[in-house]
Amino acid sequence: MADKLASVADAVAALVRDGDSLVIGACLEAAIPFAAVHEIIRQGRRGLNAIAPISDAATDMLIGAGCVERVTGAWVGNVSGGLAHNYRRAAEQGLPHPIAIEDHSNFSLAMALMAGANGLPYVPVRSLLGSDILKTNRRLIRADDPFSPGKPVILVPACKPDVAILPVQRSDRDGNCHFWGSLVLVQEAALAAERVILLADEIVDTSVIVSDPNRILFPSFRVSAVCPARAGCHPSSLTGVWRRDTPFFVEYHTRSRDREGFLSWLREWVFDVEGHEAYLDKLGDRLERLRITGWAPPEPVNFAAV
Amino acid sequence: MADKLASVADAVAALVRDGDSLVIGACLEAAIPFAAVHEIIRQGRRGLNAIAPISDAATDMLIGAGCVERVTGAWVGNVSGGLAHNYRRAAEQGLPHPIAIEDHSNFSLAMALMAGANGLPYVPVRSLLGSDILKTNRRLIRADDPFSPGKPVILVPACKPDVAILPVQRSDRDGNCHFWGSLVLVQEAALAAERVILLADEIVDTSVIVSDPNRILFPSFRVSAVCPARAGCHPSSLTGVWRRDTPFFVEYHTRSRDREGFLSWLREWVFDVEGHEAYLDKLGDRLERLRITGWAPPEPVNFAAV
Amino acid sequence: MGYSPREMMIIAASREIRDGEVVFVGMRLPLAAFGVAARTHAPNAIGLFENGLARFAPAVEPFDTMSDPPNIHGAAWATGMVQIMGRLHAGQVDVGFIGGAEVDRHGNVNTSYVGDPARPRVKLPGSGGAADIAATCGRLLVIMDHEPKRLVERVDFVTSPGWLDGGESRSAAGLDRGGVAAIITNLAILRPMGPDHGMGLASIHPGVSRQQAIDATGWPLAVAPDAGETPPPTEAELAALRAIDPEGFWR
Amino acid sequence: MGYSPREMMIIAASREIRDGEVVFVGMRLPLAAFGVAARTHAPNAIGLFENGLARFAPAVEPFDTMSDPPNIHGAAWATGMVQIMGRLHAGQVDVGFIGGAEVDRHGNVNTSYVGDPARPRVKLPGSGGAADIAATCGRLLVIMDHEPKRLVERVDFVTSPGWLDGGESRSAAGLDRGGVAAIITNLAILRPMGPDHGMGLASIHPGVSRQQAIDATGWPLAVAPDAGETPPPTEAELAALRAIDPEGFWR
Repeated sequence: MADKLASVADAVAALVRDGDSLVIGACLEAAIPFAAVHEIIRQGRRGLNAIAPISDAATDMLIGAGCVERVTGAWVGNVSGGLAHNYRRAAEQGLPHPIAIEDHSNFSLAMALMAGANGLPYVPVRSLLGSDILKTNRRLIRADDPFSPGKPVILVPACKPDVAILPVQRSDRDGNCHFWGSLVLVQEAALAAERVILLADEIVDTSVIVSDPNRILFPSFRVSAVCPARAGCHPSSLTGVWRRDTPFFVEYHTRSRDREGFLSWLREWVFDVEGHEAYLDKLGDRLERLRITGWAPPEPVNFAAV
Repeated sequence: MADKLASVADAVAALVRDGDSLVIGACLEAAIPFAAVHEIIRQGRRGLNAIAPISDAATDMLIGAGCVERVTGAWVGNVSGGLAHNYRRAAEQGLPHPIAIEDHSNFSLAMALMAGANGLPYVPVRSLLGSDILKTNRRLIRADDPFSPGKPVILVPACKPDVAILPVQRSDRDGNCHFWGSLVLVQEAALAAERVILLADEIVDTSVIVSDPNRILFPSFRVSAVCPARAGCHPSSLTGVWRRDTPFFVEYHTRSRDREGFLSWLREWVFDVEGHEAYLDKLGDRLERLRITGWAPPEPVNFAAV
Repeated sequence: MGYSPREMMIIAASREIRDGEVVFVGMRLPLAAFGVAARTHAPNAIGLFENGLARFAPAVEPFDTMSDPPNIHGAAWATGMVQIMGRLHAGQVDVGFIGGAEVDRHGNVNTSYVGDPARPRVKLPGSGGAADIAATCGRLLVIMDHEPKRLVERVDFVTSPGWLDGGESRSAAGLDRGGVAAIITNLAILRPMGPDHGMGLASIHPGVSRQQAIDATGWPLAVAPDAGETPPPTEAELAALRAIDPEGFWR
Repeated sequence: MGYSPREMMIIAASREIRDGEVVFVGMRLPLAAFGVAARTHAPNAIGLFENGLARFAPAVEPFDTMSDPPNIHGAAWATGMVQIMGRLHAGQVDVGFIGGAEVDRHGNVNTSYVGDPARPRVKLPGSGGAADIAATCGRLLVIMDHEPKRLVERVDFVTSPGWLDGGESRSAAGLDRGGVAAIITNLAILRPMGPDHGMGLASIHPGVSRQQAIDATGWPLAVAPDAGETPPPTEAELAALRAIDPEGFWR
């Protein structure tokens, strides 16, 4: 089996290119790969299309750092704070530069990724009928349903991201992995994207993974790189491992209220930090206090062959 | 929480009606609800549309017993025997009466149920291009892909069955249940069908089910009845519980080669058997020899809240 | 027992949920309303979250986002967004809650842009699941503070369709079910009135005057002939709310 | 070491799988071919099954259907049909195997109807996943016993499209990838030849004469200029096959 281990920095350097469309986490408020977000900012990627079911402050950081040219999203904000300041500055004042916004609803974005995952050219939906999202997202087509003459449908084109960066609780070195909790669009993103980078909170033996093949959301042949990255999703949560660091999000929200404050936050937490290990060192005790210490395993099931 | 417990006979009597479209298991060769198939035959349902990703000999039995007017399927046969004799007799000779056949491929049937599950009116696919299935299934529409002018797509209309009958390893009394193994179209069928009948190999407390919410494929509000039915899928397998009874399938295949033989098989195993408990009694020791005795639980995961 | 206007709002919202219903909830006010309903008159209701969760009742441990571990532990279903949003789109959700920056006379909600979308005065976060909930759930409940800048004659941008331009315009747009059943505020409950489906005053919370509600509304507020006072919270309702809000966040 | 024609067929098929490839397998011959490949030259190939499974190698315990517990235990993925067939439809499967009742000169396969579909002489089981595999995998491999009634000039019903009418007809039908790479029989290997994509003799198994293959084929069989003898099974290949076929089912 292949060994795909790489540092976050090396994986981002090799697999994320200027102009790429990028799913930065596909799990709404949880499992956001901040370690990779920081690395993308440090490496100065430009012209990205940030595809965001919701990636909380991650999308806002990338916009503020000037990495993003386009946002394809259903919701962009700071969950614990409110409106996302960099997103507002870019949309309202063109700072640091203007961005294009491709509006979606959760369902239309979910269908776009589902279509990308399964090779469907588009998906007809009835949601979005009556919404002005049809006016701002010109890629959506209104058409007649040929099976119900006279009834309109909205055709949502498939979304096939160049890269999906996804934290998982555990993976082997080849990208066979387990993810659990609320699954949001993790499976669809991994199956749709051209390249998948995993941030594995723990590297385990393959036998751990195949002991529960139903807990595998996508096969390892979809995975390009496996980055060992304990708490690579901090300050977001990871089911069974890390609680959310809400004060960290609130501090980001407060400091990013004006551009200077954002830049100082960015210096402190991204540019002046060498990499993910240094970030964890900087967090210090704060991180361990976020560790989930309870133990609530499922009632087991049986996969015995005979 | 509601109590939906019912015997297989009562659930079939209340929830399966003449003319219904029916998913009899959605798991190909495994987890076929034979206990309900027998009951449908005993109760003399007529005019059913059997929707069959593959339901092995179950579809053939229903056809031979005269219950089926239409087959919507990708593959109908006896997995351990070969061609299905009653299906052949109906299609080739109109015995016991002619049936309509709506041809699908796995992918088109999967997309039809996925569409039904999610309220999509249809799904555009590129599979089936070039196939004569387009000539026999007139419900499929060939159209242009508006996003790629000049490229054709096949539009597969949604399938929304009246009833799905699904065996599961364990369920509580309200229909909160776990299913594991290869999942095939179990989720899609349960989410698409108007009424869902579970055949639960074991009735457990709700706490067992919610201990692993990722192992739940569909919510209990989709379930109309929960039938306690140990080995209700015999002779098919059920991951972690029952091995396949291949000789039983082979005997069915052999005896159903001619119509008389089929009718004698049907008398012996369906009409002369009062119900599922009597069927299990008739199986006797044979059943226990099919029990999976190995124990291969997954490496646990953690769902702790804090 | 005393109660705050927010508590009245939550309890009024909870009464819109019927027992056994499938409820699309979100965080904050809707989640609290679902929690009160689950603990009082609707023990068999089930709540859906856009991130892929279903729950019989809110978690007992405190949590900040719907994806935090307490909301996942003991869930009635933990799955993907396709499966959950698919319940809505397939017409399997009875009632859904949304909030927003603005709602208008016909119950249309804006969470996208204030001003011209090409150069907005305020860029709001966007739809999330709101446009889907508004388009496809059985009954839509809008929950929002009652201020003239929030309850406006016409929203700048229809993120989530209510009755659109009123009359038959919603069904003419291809939406064959749903529509706003109520706007629930800290002052009152507004419901669609007559064939125009304009939102009018259906019930006023205790201690609020009609004029206060009229003044706080950005359109000429019709008053239903049978408009009365919202029944105050019962002791059971208040106890249920405070059990899930021990720190008094909503007081 | 002696070997049977079936063993030659399986081993010839296994050589079509390259290391690291994603292979759509089925039961019986294709599964055996995948097993040989996984144990010899293609240890990093992965096999997909239409019921929702992926495996690194065939199970060691005996099993009768792909959904039997041994095929699930230790799987590299256990999921649904949508997810697995979706890999095909998204163009993520390199090579797929199908069998069938009939294959024709252009590699089209029939598993649906012999005779008129309205009143068939034989009703076959139908496509299963075959039509999808044929339409959307990177290279299609057809594996079938070599008999004139099976290798026919033109199938009665194209369940699974090969090169259709030859030439550019496959891409004209909208299929922008794939096509039959080989028909592997117990006598020979046939491959598409020239711009017509007619299936011609590419390799003859040891001990089989050209004339035997020509006589067993229902269309005038062209012979490739470089057609030679299929290399006989190596000891490693035969050992791999017998390790997964201890009871000698394929001997």
